[in-house]
Amino acid sequence: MTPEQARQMIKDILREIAPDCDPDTLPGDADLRDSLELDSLDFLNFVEELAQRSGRRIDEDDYPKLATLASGAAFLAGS
Amino acid sequence: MSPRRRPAAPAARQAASPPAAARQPVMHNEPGGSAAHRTDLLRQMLLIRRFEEKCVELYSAGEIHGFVHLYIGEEAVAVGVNQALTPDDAIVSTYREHGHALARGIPMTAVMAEMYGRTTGCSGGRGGSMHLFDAQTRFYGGNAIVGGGLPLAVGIALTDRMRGRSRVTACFFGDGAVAEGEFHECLNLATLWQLPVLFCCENNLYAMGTALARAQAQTDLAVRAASYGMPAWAVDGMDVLAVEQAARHAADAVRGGGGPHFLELRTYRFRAHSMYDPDRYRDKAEVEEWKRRDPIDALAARMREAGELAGDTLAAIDADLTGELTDAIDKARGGPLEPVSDLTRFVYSPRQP
Amino acid sequence: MPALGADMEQGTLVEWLVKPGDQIHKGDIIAVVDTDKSAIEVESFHTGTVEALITPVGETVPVGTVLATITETEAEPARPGAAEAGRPGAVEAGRPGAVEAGVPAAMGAPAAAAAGPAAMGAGPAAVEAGRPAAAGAPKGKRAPGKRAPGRARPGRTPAPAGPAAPVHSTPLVRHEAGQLGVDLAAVHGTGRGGTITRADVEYAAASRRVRATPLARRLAAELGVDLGTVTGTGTGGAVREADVRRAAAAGAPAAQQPPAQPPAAAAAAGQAPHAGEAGRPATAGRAGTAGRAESMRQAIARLMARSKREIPHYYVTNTVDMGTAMSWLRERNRRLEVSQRLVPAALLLRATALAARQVPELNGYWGEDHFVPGPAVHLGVAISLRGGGLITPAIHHADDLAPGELMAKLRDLVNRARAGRLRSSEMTDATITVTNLGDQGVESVTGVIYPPQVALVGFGKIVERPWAVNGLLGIRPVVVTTLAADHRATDGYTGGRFLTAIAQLLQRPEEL
Amino acid sequence: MTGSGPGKTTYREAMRAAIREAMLADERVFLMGEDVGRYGGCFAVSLGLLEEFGPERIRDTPLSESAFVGAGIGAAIGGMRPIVEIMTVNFSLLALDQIMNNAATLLHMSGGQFSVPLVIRMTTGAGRQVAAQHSHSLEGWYTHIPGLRIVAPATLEDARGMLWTALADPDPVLIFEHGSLYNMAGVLAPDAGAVDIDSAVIRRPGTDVTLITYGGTLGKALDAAEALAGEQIQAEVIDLRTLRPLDDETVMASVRRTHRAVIVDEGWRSGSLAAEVSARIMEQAFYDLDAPVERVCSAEVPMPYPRHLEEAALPQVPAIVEAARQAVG
Repeated sequence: MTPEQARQMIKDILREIAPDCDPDTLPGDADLRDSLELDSLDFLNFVEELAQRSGRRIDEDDYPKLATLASGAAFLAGS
Repeated sequence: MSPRRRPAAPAARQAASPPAAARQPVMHNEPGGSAAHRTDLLRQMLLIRRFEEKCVELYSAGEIHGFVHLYIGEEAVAVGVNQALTPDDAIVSTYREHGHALARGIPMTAVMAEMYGRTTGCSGGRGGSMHLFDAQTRFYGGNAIVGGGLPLAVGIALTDRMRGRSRVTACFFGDGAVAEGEFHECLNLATLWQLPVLFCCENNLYAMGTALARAQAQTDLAVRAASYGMPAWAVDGMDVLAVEQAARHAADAVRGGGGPHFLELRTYRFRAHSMYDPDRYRDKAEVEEWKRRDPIDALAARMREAGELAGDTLAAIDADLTGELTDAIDKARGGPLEPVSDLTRFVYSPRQP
Repeated sequence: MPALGADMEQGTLVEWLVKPGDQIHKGDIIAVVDTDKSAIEVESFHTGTVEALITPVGETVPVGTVLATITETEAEPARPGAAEAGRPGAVEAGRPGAVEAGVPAAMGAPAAAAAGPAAMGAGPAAVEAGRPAAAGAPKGKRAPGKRAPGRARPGRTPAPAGPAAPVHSTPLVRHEAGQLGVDLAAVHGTGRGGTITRADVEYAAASRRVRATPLARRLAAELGVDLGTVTGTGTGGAVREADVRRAAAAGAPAAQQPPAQPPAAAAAAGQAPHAGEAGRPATAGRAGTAGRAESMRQAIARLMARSKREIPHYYVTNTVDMGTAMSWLRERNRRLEVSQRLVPAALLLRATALAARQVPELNGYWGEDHFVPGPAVHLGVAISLRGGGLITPAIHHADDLAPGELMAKLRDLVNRARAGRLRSSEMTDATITVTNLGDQGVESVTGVIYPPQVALVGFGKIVERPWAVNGLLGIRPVVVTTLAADHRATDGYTGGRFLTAIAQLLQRPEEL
Repeated sequence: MTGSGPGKTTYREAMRAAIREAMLADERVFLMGEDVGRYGGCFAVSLGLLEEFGPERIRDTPLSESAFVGAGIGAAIGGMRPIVEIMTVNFSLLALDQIMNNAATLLHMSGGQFSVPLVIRMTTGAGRQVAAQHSHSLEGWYTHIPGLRIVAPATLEDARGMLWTALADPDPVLIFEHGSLYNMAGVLAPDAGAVDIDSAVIRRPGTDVTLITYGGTLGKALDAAEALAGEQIQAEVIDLRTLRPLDDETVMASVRRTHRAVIVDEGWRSGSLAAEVSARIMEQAFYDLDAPVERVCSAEVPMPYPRHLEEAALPQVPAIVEAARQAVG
């Protein structure tokens, strides 16, 4: 998965979880939970969806890596 | 049906039998006793008679309503008494007052219109049969509370007395009123204050359905009035000339400062108390007996006897009256009804702005 | 049309999930109704065959309107304690105002759908649930020509009562109804097989009309205050001028709701994803329309104003060491798939549910003048909606659920709440409510009780703080727990016991 | 005429001054009634007037209420301006026929031809231990009758000023003088004169509750208002003054301000004037009411003789205060 694909995937999922927000306008380094007002359950949904679509395991310890668009894309594209 | 009772003696003699013809006054002694005057009296009585007969017809036809008390048989009283009154005098009357009103000179059109409840009626339609009023002729009603008019008459007379005016207030009431407290209060007060009231008691022997003797301990009503200290005497109320003569005598005395006077006018109503009633309280024979003394027939007979009434005069008068009556009915029927929006008029006087 | 909240006067039928001839069971979802608050699933309280669908899709009808008729195949035994569950509601609905909203008395009180509001709980709605929802879920045969008269005031919405003939009641009950002037045909029975009990009759008699002075009524209309939410201080609890003015000043609530959104419009503004997931066309109205947000705001305003007006709150606070709990959680989650993992909130809810069982004085309702214990621990969870507003559905029997189950329920509830797909019963029976503002980063929240509940538990963010244990200072994750409680029902001591219980439970997460 | 203190006038003297002034001003005016002349009036209102005006204009009558009240009516339609005094309201029933069937109806029955400019004065009310045939407050009955104007002077000014206005009225006016007021003394302005007989007045302004009363209970209502002020309840006191036709405007304006009303009426509660006022408030100010209208009336019993029972039967200050508290809540 390229970083661009990863970024797109994250955006798609975020659109579903927070339909009133446009992730395209988000700066890459903005904190997702703060910017999109995601609570812990939203975030859990996000992580779950991400894990399912990307096919990779995401541990709790990985959560900090999903804090921003940029770091999340890097995390998914990495490995 | 219970057996009819004849009034017990001695009242029976006095009350239920017409006065004997022999007691009738002699014509040539009467004041203003011209043939023309007597023809006028006859005409006035006939006018009342025809008016009342028409009322029966109109009432039966549903054109006029309410309580309607007819004067048929008693015409001589109203017509006779009125001969003694001047236009300045006042009349306080009862609910059987069509005759009083007509004799007083209230136009027949206004009285008939009142029967029809039209604004052209003498009370503007508000009063109806029992409450005829006319300021023009000082006719103070039309009082349908038995005895209720007496205090009014006393008060009107008190005014004349206090204002120093030489006027008479003639107060009509029936024999039933003699049983009321107001009768005694007023005769007492009028005498006490020497007020110019002419009390005219129309004794037709029945207070509605109660015979005089069944309601009064003393059936000689003049005697009772006299007990208050006022001149009082009984008159044959079926004889208009006798009534006139007595009324003139009394009215002159009242006018001259003699205080109240009392006339018991013995008369009879030929019809029911109010339009129709079962008439179970009096004997048909008694009614027939009184009818033979019909005041109109009586006067006409005497005038014919005296050669004062030509063969066709009465018929001519009658035809004349019928025309007048027809005209009055036509006018009454065409008279305006008061708009309902005026319903609460005449409760209080119009206020000055 | 079930009353899904005190302020609900009408609802729009969005979707039928059954058709005539379908066999249905008690608890089955049979329709979706759009209120000014949310699309809500209507469940059947009866087992039987759908006879006829009476209200067409898209139609907005007053509360109390018969939506469908169901021929009961057999009367199911009433849920034990159902009558008890109804009690507080009865009391609540008996308050002045229950009827004022124009809904039949049985629909009574508070706002379920509308109620979501309060920063807290699904309380009052819950209370009503027992009764009103029943009215909404059509049952029984509708006797031809015999339409049960609604108890709405004449001249208002024509509101035929849900339940129709035949009326089951005992002679004693019929006698009492006669004495009290109650029309049995308009009474919802809570007894076995829908039998009308004495309590139902008394409830109906008590809830017929708000006692209010003429001036109070006029002012309420002018100021847009719903008399049903106003506490009367006059003779016999009559609402008077001053009461209405106080309510108005406190921001109480329009008596008239804006008309419900037409389904299509609502759908256009709707949130797609979860609707799709639910496998149903996304026609159901969803939260987020301006009108709904506004009316939700009003409903929240009304309810919270009432709470602060009526309930003498007391507050206790405790800071809990979450070190053990967070370690346990991390360890547990490490072994699990994302979908199985717990969030800390699940532990907090679990601890709260167990504490509520231990301290039952805080789990229930305030009736006319006394506390009525809840039939079980139904934990109301305040869920904020995207785009504003709040909804507080209940997790039923939360004290019987293991943390995993609780977590699953919570996720389901949150998803459905945000999708506008809550069930009527979830809207109406919380016995105690939790608000957790930790996700928003605040350290503590001191809440407003959701009437007629008597307690509201608040959790702040779990933060690391210097913490002294056994004379040694360390860094520990801690959470500030607060309790807002009704002083009429309990005293601070009870509140203290409750918070201590939560703290102790959180020290042994493995036992949760 | 001297009052009970320096510069002071009694209600009785104010009433007498009013009669005297009317007699001097209009020769059509005269006074008649039982014992108004030589005796000086049952309550000494007309004391000295016989000597001044003579027996023609200060007329003692026999004990015949119907005759002399009716005579007053006759004199009025005849052109006089009679003042008829009836000793007490209980005796007025003997003249009720004349008052109802003639005074109130003649104008109407005659289609507006005969108005009745008559004034009838009578004493009303209890409080003097004169038992069950001299104590009642029946003015409420008279207020039922269209065609009459009913007034109740409760102050020196009204005692002094209502009569002249009543005499100037073209229709019958009944003046009800509460027996307990005759000795009431106060300072009356030397130029006190005619007052209107159309309107109610606010005797004490207030904001929280309206006490509506008239005649003999005005003082009690004012006392009650004073007591209520001590409890921070500001009561407005309205003196109806004219009981028929009622001045709805003043009453409603007050009730619309205070939102609460207590009616104090010495009549019996059932079918009372208080009931009428209450009904009108319901009709005209219903949506301004913040409490049910309260009534403080006499107990439904013929007036007993013993003082303690008489007091118990009558509206008293504590009952008025309690009713006001009830209304205010």
